[in-house]
Amino acid sequence: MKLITAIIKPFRLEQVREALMQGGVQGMTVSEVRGFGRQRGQTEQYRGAEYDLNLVPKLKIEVVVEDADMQRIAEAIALAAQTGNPGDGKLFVTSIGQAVRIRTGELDETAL
Amino acid sequence: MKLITAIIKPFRLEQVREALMQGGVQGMTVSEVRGFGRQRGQTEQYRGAEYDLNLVPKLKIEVVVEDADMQRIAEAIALAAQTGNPGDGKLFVTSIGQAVRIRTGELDETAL
Amino acid sequence: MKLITAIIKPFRLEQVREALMQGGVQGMTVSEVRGFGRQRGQTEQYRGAEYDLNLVPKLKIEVVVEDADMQRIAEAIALAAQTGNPGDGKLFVTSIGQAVRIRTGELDETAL
Amino acid sequence: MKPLFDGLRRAGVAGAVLLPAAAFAQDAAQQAAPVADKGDTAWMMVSTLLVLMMILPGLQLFYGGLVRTKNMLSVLTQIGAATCLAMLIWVVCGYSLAFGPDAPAPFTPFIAGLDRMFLAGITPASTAATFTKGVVIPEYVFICFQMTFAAITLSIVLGGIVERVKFSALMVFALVWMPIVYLPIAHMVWASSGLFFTMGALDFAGGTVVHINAGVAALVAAIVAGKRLGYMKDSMAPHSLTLTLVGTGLLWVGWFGFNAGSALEANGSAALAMINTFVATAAAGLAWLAAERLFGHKPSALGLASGIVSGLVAVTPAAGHAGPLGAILLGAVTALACYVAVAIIRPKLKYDDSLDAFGIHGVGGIVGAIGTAIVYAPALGGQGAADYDMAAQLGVQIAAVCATIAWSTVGTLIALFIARAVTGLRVTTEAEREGLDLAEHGERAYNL
Amino acid sequence: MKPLFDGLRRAGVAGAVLLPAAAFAQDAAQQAAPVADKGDTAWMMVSTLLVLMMILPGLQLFYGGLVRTKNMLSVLTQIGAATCLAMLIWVVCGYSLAFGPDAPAPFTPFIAGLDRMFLAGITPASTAATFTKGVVIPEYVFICFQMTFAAITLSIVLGGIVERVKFSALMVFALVWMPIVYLPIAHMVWASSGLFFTMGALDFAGGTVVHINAGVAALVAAIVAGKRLGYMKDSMAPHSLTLTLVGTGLLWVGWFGFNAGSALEANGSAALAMINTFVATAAAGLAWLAAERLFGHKPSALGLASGIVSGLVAVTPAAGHAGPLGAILLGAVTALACYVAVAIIRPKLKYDDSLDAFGIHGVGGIVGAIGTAIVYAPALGGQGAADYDMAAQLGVQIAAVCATIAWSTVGTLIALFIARAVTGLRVTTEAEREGLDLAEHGERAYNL
Amino acid sequence: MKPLFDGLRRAGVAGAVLLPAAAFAQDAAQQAAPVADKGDTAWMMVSTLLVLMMILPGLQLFYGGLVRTKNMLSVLTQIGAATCLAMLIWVVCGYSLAFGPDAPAPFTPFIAGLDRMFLAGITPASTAATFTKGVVIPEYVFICFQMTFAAITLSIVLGGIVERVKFSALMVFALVWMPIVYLPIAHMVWASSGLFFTMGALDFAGGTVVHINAGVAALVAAIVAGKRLGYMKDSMAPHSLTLTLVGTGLLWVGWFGFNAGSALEANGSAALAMINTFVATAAAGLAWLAAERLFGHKPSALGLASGIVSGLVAVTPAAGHAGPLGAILLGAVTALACYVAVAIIRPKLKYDDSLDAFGIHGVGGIVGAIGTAIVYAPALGGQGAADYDMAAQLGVQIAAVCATIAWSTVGTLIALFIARAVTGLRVTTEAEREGLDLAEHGERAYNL
Ligand SMILES: Nc1ncnc2c1ncn2[C@@H]1O[C@H](COP(=O)(O)OP(=O)(O)O)[C@@H](O)[C@H]1O
Ligand SMILES: Nc1ncnc2c1ncn2[C@@H]1O[C@H](COP(=O)(O)OP(=O)(O)O)[C@@H](O)[C@H]1O
Ligand SMILES: Nc1ncnc2c1ncn2[C@@H]1O[C@H](COP(=O)(O)OP(=O)(O)O)[C@@H](O)[C@H]1O
Repeated sequence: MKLITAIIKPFRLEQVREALMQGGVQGMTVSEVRGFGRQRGQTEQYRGAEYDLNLVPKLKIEVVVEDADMQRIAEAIALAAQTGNPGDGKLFVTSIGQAVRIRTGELDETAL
Repeated sequence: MKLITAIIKPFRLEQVREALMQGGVQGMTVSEVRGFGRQRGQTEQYRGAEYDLNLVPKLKIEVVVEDADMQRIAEAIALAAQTGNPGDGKLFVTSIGQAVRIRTGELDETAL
Repeated sequence: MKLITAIIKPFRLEQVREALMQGGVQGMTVSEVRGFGRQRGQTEQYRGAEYDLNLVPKLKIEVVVEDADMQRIAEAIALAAQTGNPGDGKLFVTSIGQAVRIRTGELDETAL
Repeated sequence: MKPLFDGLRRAGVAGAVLLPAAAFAQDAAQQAAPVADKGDTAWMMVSTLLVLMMILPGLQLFYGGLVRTKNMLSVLTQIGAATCLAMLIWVVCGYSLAFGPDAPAPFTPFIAGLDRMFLAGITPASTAATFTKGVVIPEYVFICFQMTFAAITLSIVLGGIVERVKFSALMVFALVWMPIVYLPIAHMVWASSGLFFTMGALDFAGGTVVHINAGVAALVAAIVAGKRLGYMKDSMAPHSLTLTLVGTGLLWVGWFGFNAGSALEANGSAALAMINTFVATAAAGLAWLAAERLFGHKPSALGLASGIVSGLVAVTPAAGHAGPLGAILLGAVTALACYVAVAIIRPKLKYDDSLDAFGIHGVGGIVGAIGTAIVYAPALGGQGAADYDMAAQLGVQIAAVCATIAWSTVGTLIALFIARAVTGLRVTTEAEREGLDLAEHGERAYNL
Repeated sequence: MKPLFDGLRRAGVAGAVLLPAAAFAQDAAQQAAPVADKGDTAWMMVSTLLVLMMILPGLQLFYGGLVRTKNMLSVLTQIGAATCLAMLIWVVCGYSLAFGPDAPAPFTPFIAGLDRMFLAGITPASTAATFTKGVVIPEYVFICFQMTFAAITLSIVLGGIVERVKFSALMVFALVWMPIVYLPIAHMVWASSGLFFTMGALDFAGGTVVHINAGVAALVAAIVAGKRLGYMKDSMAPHSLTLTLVGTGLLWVGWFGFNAGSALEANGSAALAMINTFVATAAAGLAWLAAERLFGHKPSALGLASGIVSGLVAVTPAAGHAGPLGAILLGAVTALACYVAVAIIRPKLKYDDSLDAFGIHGVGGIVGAIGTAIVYAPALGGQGAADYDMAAQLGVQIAAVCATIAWSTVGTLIALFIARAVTGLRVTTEAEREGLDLAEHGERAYNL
Repeated sequence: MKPLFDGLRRAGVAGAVLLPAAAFAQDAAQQAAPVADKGDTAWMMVSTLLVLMMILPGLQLFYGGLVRTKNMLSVLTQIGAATCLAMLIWVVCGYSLAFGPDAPAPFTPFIAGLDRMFLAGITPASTAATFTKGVVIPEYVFICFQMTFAAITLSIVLGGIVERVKFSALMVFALVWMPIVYLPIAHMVWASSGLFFTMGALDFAGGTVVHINAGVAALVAAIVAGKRLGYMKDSMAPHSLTLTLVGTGLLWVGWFGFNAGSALEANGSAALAMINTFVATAAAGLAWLAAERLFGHKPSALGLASGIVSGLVAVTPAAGHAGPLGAILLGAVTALACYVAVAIIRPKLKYDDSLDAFGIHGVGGIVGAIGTAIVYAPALGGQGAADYDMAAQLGVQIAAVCATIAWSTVGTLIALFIARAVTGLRVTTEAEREGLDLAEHGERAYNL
């Protein structure tokens, strides 16, 4: 199995979720993160103090999929998240040794 | 070493933490995430607008353990988090190449 | 490629970010987590109720780097985050199979 | 709140002339030149600041809690700045155009003259008449009280177009809208030479001037400005209903200044307006919850808040005219009407009246204004005379409502087109997506 | 707040009869039928809305900040809806049963009659007597003022049983509890034919009626409803002490309406109640911080807030009876008593009075009621006559306290059992775990 | 707010003596012993609680929103406890030292005597004189009103040194600072035998006593306490501008108690102070936004809030002296001055006046105090007599400002050094990094 981790722009969540469902993926986990990269945030100004908001709000999507689905799903995510502007984010793939569905104890592919 | 990542129901945190301590694990890292899966969230209604809360609040637990402890600890976590209802969550295992305790620079097993 | 995950004390973020930039890393992703470990949190007291705050606020830094840079960057991070007191945090390294820059579809090293 | 304006002007002048005499003229009643009763003055000063509290922080929180985090500061800043601007407009020309000496015919029914620009000739000793012959309040207090009404009306309008319009556009809009919409309608309703006033329309505390007017303007603005990006697709759940409920509480508290203050005296009429403002609102709050149950939903916090505000809107024109039972009825019925407008009709139509300024202030104001003619009947415990002619009054109320809607629609369109021509009206897609807080104001509401 | 009720009723009638004469009767003092002084009217209207502000948003925030995020809206909605319901009950039958014309014997000491149901016969010209012979206020104002007391008492009770009871259960509870508990106790304390009133119990602003009563009811309800899931195991840390502190500030500000308003006039007695409400509270706030230090803890924000509220509770019965030094003493002592009750005793017992409604309102109310007999003594600067018999008064106070506790306990039990029979009282385990906001109201407080 | 103190004392005694006569002496004007008008009493009680609301929760939120999450509760607790402490000091000796019978020469111009310690001899029937001959208010009300001024001044000072000073240090500081700085300055400005009063300095509502004094003290304290860790390096963005804006609204609302209340009567002078407090503030709010645009920034929510507060500060000394146009001018100019001080000068200097207590209250107070001499001119619509000598008055104002700055600086230094000697003043580096909420108070503001 593979864990696909995607850092995306927050307003693309709905599209990514739809792409996953169409791709047959049943679940995912989302967390709020802040990203630093080529895309620069706005400058904030509070009375005299200026802060470069160099950490931009992003969402991190984590999906575990079977090895065979990985390429297809990764592409679907990337496509759904793409706007073409800096800050669209990254997608990383890691190998997963074992997966468990906590409710039932089912293992690996059947756990997804 | 292995990284065990568990997505659990928030109110099970205390049980999981106790299970870990009894299993001899000294540390863990917790983050707030939202999960999408078989368990569906409540519907929210604001004046006319209905929103399916299809992202349910979950906690992500990350624990790094020695290879030998992995199976035992993973089972302990799964057991502590299980309620038997949909949405209990998943548990994934990944391999860790290197671990460092930042305070001392200790490496790998001694870093945990 | 390698994913370096570091759990650090929140007020060290700025130093770590500077260390990364000096090390030539262009991006990173930050999330707010709570850590449980040797460092114990303060006790909170609300009227009669005492809570041990055994989950201490931390930041999780995730950086993907080329294999060749891994050691150098990991050291830089650890150095920047170190205060010498309990709770400085951990640093873990995992292997990444594939990386994509969502904006362009660039792959692997060129995606970073 | 219909000062007898001939009386007012006379009293004002008299007060000015008799100033040196004022010191020993403590006991007003028997004097030729009336002196303000200190109880009335105290009450009207309190009422004035209560209406300010309805805006800052009341309406700011009520509205602000309903938008997304990324637009919170824009709501706070827009309402705050609009309030400041309305106040300055008021002292420069607003008070004069609404309540000043008559303009020459044929303008008399629509607007007053410019003689009181910059509050010319008014001193601490000037007085304004109330509804009771011989009873006056300091004119500065009357000016301040009325000033807060102008400010809150403008602020309510913003609820239709939050989260997408430029700050600069709103400032231009305000500069045009106040003179061509608010001031004439205020004059028509409250000045003794005003069109609706001479028609005999009942509007105790400004249901027409404030709520129908603002609600209609918000609807027109929402349609012209267009929908928010992602409207009806993305989740636009309120970022903090807690703040909305706090705003609701402050609105209710402040509304006693609005309604009971509109008696212009601390007397039995104000007391009647007060009890009505309690019970109509309580009934409306519960009625909205009941409506939610009826339509198969859970009784919600936002429902309670919406019901409370719709009840407050409903009772505004009727506050000193209805009896408590009539007020309860009016509150409950209006809440149901607003519920249907907001939860059933609006989602079916295509416009994005983002915070339901029309659905609550507009619809509630219309039902309240027409209902006032009903609950005014002595049979329902109202203050109407024994020979009260309900049908005739209903006709007058409906005419005033229609005229207000028409005037507000046309004037708002003009103001919007001018604002669009000068500033472009809407922010860029990127700015809207990022949120107006950062894009327009360079700040974020929370750094938790 | 003990209107001389014979006077009240007579005045009410007189006002109605003399209405046409009212216009020229501006100068009240020399008239046969007293006319309300506008300064008094202004002050009492302000006091009334201050008590509303204590509830919405004051108590809502004080309580709401103390619960977990997932139950925030349920607290806001419960308090808001209970307030609306109490107001409607008040005008339907509450005012009549508490303050109406006497019921026939043997009920006279316990409850009044139903003649004023739906506020029958009351007009804007009706007046209610105050403590000063010949001084009246508009009866509608008196009704509104008293109405807010009913609403806040019911709302305080909810603090004992938040985070686990069904919304519908609370509505049923309110419908039963108001007539069988609140109205009789209000009658007994404040009506001239009431049991405690004839006994001569001192209760300036409602320590018995409001605080002891609500505190005891909350305790009984907490025990009957049972503990929250995870009580004493999971962290139930307040989700926003910031909001609790905001609520504290608004409670303090609003409490001047409660206490100084209970003088029913804008006079020296109100001024005395005001200074006492300042200094007792300040002393209590600091005393709680000192107690925390004494018991080895850090001086905390919630401690300051708790101390402030306990001081306000303490000074309520004594507000117009004590002198400033007595008030300081009473405030400090009460804060210590409440600290011990809340931080030391309650954790040892098994009940889950979730927001310490009993620990602060109940305990603080009891200490305050008994202490009033002490600080009333002229030796301590109190308003008691030179021949004041403290021992006798102590007896009366203790008797009134005990009777209130007994009545409230029994009545609350009845109301709870009816609510349980009709609705089941508690939400399901799942709903409790998920939070009442989503489960009962279908909303979340924050979408940040 | 310059009660004629000989009158005050005489009236107080008279009131006490004539108490039995008070009942039939309703109509005060013609009586030998003046009785308080109830309208005045109502207004002054309202004004008093408005000033309390400015502090709790107004200033708490305005300041609290500007700090980082981890220090939120420390701000709320510090302001709350300082307020309680100031109140107790006030009744123990403060009122006596500021407004009591004259101290013997040569102290007379600087401080009063201790005869009224513990408010000795004051009863509900005691009265305090106002500016109008023969018009009085209950002395307890005057004491309470003045008490809130003392509390808010102390609280404003804390804005200079948040996020780093020990709670215990602040308590010690308060105990010393009140008697040696606040009380003498209040006496000098407001007592008829006070230094600045006899000089003829104009200060309607306390620009010198409250704002210049607090602003200067905050600056001195900020310098002595030193910068926060990470100042100018780490992000110290406000944790909730929402709360800051809520605080701003409450400050504005409450400030009418401060300014219009300082008329001590509900009359035309209060009305003038009210309208000025509206328009000066509105102008200042917009002027700050304009300044931001001018200097190339976006018009911001915090800018609006800062402008509003600077306008309120500016108009404080001028409230009853200027005309509306003068007030607009004064507000706008002061906002610009404060903008420059806060956004341009402060970042260049090395001190960390964390919440710009000096930049806004100090600078705004100074500009306002000097500007008062200008807008007092009848040519600008001010209340000055036709033969008003502006140059002379300017001299007096500048002298009073300089003397206040000097006195405040020296006294604050003394208080700080004593606090440092007793407590160490600053928290440890670790505590500062972790946040004062956990380190000093053992709580967290939010558990979301
Ligand atoms: N080396 C990296 N490791 C981890 N996360 C990264 C890395 N580089 C970028 N990111 C994440 O991807 C986001 C987008 O990257 P950015 O460089 O701004 O735009 P783009 O990917 O379009 O070139 C960043 O905000 C950050 O969250
Ligand atoms: N393929 C997946 N990849 C990542 N996370 C998942 C995946 N499927 C489920 N999850 C996570 O596990 C949680 C529980 O899954 P769900 O399908 O609701 O229940 P169950 O595991 O009991 O069948 C989800 O909320 C989500 O956070
Ligand atoms: N076994 C582990 N797995 C995952 N995270 C851990 C583990 N042990 C510690 N951590 C994380 O590292 C942080 C610091 O660890 P701690 O034991 O407190 O201090 P130190 O690393 O200095 O010995 C913890 O708060 C937790 O977030």
